Amino acid sequence: MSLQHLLTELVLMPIIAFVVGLFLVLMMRKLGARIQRRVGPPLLQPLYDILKLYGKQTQISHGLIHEIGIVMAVGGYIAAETFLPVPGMNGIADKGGLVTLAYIMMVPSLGLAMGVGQCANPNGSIGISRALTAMFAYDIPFILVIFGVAYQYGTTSLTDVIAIQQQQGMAGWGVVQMPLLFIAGLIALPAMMGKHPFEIYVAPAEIATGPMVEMGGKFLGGLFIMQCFQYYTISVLFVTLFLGGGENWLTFLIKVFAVAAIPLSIAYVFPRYRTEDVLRMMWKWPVILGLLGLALVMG
Amino acid sequence: MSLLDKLLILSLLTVVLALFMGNRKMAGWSVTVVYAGQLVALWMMSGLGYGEISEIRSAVELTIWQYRLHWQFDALSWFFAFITVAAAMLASWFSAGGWAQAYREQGGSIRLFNVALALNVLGMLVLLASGELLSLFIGWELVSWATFMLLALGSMRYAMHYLVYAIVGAVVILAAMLMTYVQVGSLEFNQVAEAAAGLDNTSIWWIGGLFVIGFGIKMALLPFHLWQTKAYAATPGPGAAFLGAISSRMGLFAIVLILVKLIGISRLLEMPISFTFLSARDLLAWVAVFTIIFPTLTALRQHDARRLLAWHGIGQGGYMLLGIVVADDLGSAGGLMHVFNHATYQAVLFMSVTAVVYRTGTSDLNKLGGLFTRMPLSFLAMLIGIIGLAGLPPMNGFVSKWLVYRSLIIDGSPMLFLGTVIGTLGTILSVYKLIHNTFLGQLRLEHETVEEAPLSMVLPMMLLSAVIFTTGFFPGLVLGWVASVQAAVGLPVLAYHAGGIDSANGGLDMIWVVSVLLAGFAIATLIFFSGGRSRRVHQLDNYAGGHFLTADTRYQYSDNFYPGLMHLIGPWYRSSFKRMEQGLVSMLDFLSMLASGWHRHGHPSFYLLTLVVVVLFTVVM
Amino acid sequence: MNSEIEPRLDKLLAGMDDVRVKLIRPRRIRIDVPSESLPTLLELLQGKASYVHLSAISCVDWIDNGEFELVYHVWSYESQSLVSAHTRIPRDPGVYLSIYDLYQPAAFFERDIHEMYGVFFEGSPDMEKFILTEWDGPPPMRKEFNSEEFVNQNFTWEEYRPEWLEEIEAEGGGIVKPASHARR
Amino acid sequence: MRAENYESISHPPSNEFELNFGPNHPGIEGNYAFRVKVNGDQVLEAKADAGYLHRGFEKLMEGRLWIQNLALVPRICVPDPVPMEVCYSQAVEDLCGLQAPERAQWLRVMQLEMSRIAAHLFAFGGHAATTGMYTPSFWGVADRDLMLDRFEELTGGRVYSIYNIPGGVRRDVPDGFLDRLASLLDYLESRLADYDNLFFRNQVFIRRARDIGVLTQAKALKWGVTGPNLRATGLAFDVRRDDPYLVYDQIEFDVVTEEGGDCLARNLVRRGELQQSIRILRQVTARLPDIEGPVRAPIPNPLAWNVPAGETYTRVESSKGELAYYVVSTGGDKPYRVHVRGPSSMHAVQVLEKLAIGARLEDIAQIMFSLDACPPEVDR
Amino acid sequence: MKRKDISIPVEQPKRSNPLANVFDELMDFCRSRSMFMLHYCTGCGAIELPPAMTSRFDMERLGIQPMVTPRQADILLITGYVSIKTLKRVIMTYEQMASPKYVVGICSCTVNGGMYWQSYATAKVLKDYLPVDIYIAGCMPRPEAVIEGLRELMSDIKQGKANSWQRYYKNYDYYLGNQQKLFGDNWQTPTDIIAEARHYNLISEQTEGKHTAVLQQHQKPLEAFEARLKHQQGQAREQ
Repeated sequence: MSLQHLLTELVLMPIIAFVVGLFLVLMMRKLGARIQRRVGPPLLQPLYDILKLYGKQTQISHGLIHEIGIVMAVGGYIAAETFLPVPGMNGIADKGGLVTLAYIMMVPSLGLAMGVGQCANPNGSIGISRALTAMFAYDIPFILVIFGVAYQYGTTSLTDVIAIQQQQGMAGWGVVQMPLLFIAGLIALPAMMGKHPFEIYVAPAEIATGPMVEMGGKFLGGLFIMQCFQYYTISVLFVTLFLGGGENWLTFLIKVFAVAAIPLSIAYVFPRYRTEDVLRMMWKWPVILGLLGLALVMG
Repeated sequence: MSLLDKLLILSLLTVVLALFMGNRKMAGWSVTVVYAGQLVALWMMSGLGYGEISEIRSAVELTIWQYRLHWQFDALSWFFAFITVAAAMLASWFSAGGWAQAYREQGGSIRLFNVALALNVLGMLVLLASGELLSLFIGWELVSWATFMLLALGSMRYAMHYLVYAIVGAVVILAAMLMTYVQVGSLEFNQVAEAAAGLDNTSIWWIGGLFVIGFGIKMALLPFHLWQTKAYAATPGPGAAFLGAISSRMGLFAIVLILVKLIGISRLLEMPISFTFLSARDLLAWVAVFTIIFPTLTALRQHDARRLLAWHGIGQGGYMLLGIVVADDLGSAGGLMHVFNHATYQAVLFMSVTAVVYRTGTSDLNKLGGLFTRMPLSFLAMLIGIIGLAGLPPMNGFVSKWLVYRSLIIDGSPMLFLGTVIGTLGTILSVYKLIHNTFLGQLRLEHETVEEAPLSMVLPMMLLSAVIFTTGFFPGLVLGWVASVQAAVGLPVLAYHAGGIDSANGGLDMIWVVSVLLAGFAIATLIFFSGGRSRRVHQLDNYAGGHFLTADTRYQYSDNFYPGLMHLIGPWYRSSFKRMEQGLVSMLDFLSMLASGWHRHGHPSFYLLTLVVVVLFTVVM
Repeated sequence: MNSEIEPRLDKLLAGMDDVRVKLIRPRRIRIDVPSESLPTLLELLQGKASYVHLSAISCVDWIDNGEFELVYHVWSYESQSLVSAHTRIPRDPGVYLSIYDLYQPAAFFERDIHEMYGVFFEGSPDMEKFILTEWDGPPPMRKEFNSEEFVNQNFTWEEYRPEWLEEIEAEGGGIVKPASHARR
Repeated sequence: MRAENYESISHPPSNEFELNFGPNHPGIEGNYAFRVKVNGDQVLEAKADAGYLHRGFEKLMEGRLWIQNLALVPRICVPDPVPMEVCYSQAVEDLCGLQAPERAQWLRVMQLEMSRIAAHLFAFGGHAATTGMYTPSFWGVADRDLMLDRFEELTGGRVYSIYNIPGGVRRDVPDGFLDRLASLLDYLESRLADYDNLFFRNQVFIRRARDIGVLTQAKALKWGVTGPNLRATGLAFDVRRDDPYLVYDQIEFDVVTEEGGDCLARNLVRRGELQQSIRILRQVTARLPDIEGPVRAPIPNPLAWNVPAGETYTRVESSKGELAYYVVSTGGDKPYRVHVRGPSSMHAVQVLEKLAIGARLEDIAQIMFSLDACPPEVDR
Repeated sequence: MKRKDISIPVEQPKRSNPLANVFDELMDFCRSRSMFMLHYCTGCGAIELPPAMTSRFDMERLGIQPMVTPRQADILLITGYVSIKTLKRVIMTYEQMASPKYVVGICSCTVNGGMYWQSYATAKVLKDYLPVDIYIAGCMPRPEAVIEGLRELMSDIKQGKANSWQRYYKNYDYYLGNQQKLFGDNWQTPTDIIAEARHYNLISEQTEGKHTAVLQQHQKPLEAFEARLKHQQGQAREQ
């Protein structure tokens, strides 16, 4: 593969991720609206929001780190997208792999945490403390899932994982091979997306949207972009691990939207847990299922 | 006279120089220059590090009772020595300028500090150069006493705790050596290694176990870790940076020597523990994992920056041991590389915290905050340090941890893997607390006039930060040394390239990872600046539920930073763990009181007595 | 049941000779009491007659008499009747005893009365400003404070005089504004 | 807001920090503030700060005619304005010795219960939102809107109806109103099952709300708690039943109680009362056609109405607790003094301050909403 | 009292690049289609906002969404009377919002004090203290009216007419004067509007005047902490 080809992919992958992410956000808002018995926002609403926020004429910053934090948050995800193979494009998936991706996905969190910390707002700091605690909670089942998949397919390379699944057809999909791990991952999914009942770090009624509390204008716009990337990354990762990746764009997008629809639709019928209940929830059922699943995989 | 002798002489010269320079202004600088000289001498031996030479022998030999003591350097020694001397040089550089002056003004003795540091380096070099077990023991004792001296500069009480541990450790090691001698009839490495293959499991259990306990105390393996935190935290800043960076790794060096070189990890696998599915290696791996988890979670509760770091120092040791006992090419490379990585970021973190203490006079995380605007470079150093410590890309800590994770996946040890990940996540949590409470958040009014640390402190930090980033970008720089160490101690050798690891099923290329990450940041910056111009506002211009914030409100969220987590693990932490710690500490206090009594009254009988008891015990066995 | 209340209260209050009890209608009893006996009365009502719920404390400013009237409304869940204990204190200096140790809800009402009327209650846990923290005028509920005058001094009004209104007014119609209601 | 507030004062070393809840905070009902000192997530000290909605009602009422005040009173409590009107009208009637005709009394009961349903739908929607669950509040507010439609039809006003006047109500029900109300009641009752599944029996919500903000009966009595909050501690007290007004003594209904005294119990009491209100309204719609007569007793010219001198204390049960008016007349055309005992003035200040101590940060909003504290009643 | 005429001519920036206008129009369109309103119930009119937001009238289909903090919000709804205590918070909140920002005065009370015209505790004419983009009169206006008013605002924004926020910067002296009259001379918000106007080049002759001079007398400077290596100011103070 030529360098030019690779560079094109590296440019295209984040752009695709952003566009798909916009529609994932739209889907979330539409789903919520339908459950709440109303119409919901128009088609391009997420885009309007972001453009409007970037078009603000006065922007309030709390200092350099506030700005760098947003840059890190968005940039981390832009980088992460190039590690996620999509149909026809592998990007640099073979240079990192599953473990690298899992850790690169923490870079935006750390960036955001820096930015919020600089705002000197206790609400934001509590939000970050909760977000990191939530990360601690969901990463444990998630890491079991990653281990299981890596062990099952004998590789940490995402391209290999997809290739093996696609060779074996539907029967080789992770969901068939490792149903228990799939369920464990599914339970962790809403927490990874930060949705109810695990939405502890936004919690408007408690800490006034936590990390977003001092974010306005392009700062908030950056977070909206980050949210698009976040939804995309997590659902694509899930599709890659368990649903055989994408053979073509159609099936790929169907899978991505279907996976994302699960946490996004249950989000609206749950309140949020307390922080320690999130930990308890995440460290109990998905971990038990994950360990059983691992026992099956390794046995 | 070989290069090694020159190095040791140079090191001895450092001690003498430190002694003569005393409290003069130039003392720190002159010592630093000699450390640099040592570094040059070491660099001249870099053939060891790149596997071009297998060993350099010292010309000095001693024969006592027909027993030949000799010293030599191989790749392993060179790797550790290089880190040691570099850390000492940077710590000395860091301490030479403003810090020394302030320390002197507070009534500290720079002479003592410099001598203690130089003695530490000398002791460590002697230890690393040991050619057989007895010289190892001599080096070990040198290091122990030198460390004691450095620790005693901080807090006598905690230094005494250490001393108790160190004496127990020394006795245990001595016992192990006696047993070895009784069983093998020699203390030469090759002979021991040859004989080890023929020994029965019980003997290996005893010898290996005693050695691991003895050296593990220095390395602060669980459950022998309790002395370290408080002692390191109390040590004068640059001293803590040096100790945190490398001192404990001497234990690891010795363990690698014993377990890998003499006994062999594969041998451990053949030693099952009755009634379990575990082998001796698994036991060690689990000790390593617990060494990762418990101290890391304990660090979460600390509100003193130095203690927090010291707890992490213990926790990170677990990764190294774990990597080494996994013993495949990836894992052991990860463990060994982590020694280097850990030294870099731990030093930079301790330095940054020391810089903060230097400027504000406190390392209590509840009394700091918002210092970024006043000490941006120290912030940068700490940021890079914590990213390394947390093991996130693009810093070097990620590479070594990645190697460990990868080897655990290949090895098929999900629970160990889970343990390491818990450690990493716990680290992320507590380092965020560290940087948030120090540099982010509300700037306290009394700190509004604080300045950046002086250049003499900032430069070493920046240098180390650069090293952390560079070796994260091009891990091949360090992996080369690591590979020759692996070859030297008989481990499978890692296939590496400049950017990381080639592997058929999932490699790592940090050059790409970091480049893409940087490109991502660049694009994000472009996106960010496509938005309107921003204006900075004062921290009181802040959302407070529509309220007016006033200068007398303290709204920095600092204490009990992760209450949700503590609601869950807090009871465990408070009851069992803390009580155990308290019990041990009070026992220690008692013992150290005894020890200090003997020490003051000059009763060597204590040591003799213990020695005799242990010797009798082993002989009877 | 209710008819029994008054005799029972009479018996209870026999020892207090300066108390006047009056049954207004079923479940509503008015007791007039001098200010120095009120705490005793309330203690009796609460301790002996199960009037445990303090419904409200009302203050009335009788500026012509130079007095504040304090009305304590207490309710009994058992006998299901409400006693209003009326007492009067001099307007100047406007200091009275708190009944916080009998009825905890009193803290809120006393604080409110302190704010609005300037009556100070000794022994009340918190006499700091609560609602009018950013008000530095006189206690506004006192009769001598004229809110309308204050408003006319401090606020301006949006003029709204469209042409059509002027036309109507020219014809003699429109909004009739007495001189006393004219706003500046 | 004053310049000296920005002057340098050094911070004492402390593990606590201050957090301002409100006035601009989604965890606060209305325009109200709450300043808390926190360590970690544990509230050490809480101070209520009111007055953001202060209009000086009681002062204003002293300056207006008896009849003009009718327009003011509902604005004291925005989500549940009808009890205010009824209570004030009753006070004036009491002073004048007027008696509202029976039909008017039934209409008042109808309106009170309609208002109670609306208020409860609003309240538990708000409570759900504090735990992060917005769907019940979306549903609740939309269903409340249907009730407001009926209000609009009956009175012409959606929120502030000003339907009651001393002596009765302004007009009779429109044609077909009772049928439409009955069908709305059927609809609401059918919706209850949905609400149960979504909210009241939601395990996550129960986990969130159980044993939070516990108010024992002894404490509740000591702190002067009234209304649903008191009933949630197991004491079956209801002004409607135990100090009856209007025609409540002719109506069958249960006083809903729960034992827990926590957020969950308070919430369930409201749910039970919603059902009871539907039951009362069913009785009203059944009985009302049979009751003949005027809806208003004759009153003198309201613009020159001198109410006889005297004083009275009237109470009604609003959706938030015991509402009382103390009205003093000196025989003039304006009241001499009106004192409003806002039903939640006790809950929003003292009870909340005490319950907040030792509570967790995440539960503050929930406790406030479960007490159904209504700030305008505190501020007046 | 004669009211000062504070309307400002809308300056049409001269642009040579035809695309710039297209871009501005796109931005105005996005602004009109995405309005984040501040979740701040200042008065009783707030009770009609939940119906307007929720299932029945569903503001979100117009892109209107409640937001929690002033930083995130675009429109500030003053729902009803503002007591003086609230008005201070409202002004601070308004100043914390990022421009372009719009103020909507809901209910009669914001127009002229409404039924509380007698009250000593409420401010009467909102537009004396804040630049109001649109009034929605009524006591209280129905949700339909609220939405209608917001649609009106939307069309104003789309046409680039809703620029009251510029008025606040350009006539700051006038607004500050009214605020000082009500709150006293030592009134100060944490946001430095004059510096902000200067930073964004929104300053005019009427930005500063005698009232801002009073402010500067009392003002404690709240300059942002800039990241710096040496603390020159502190040294200067010591000398």
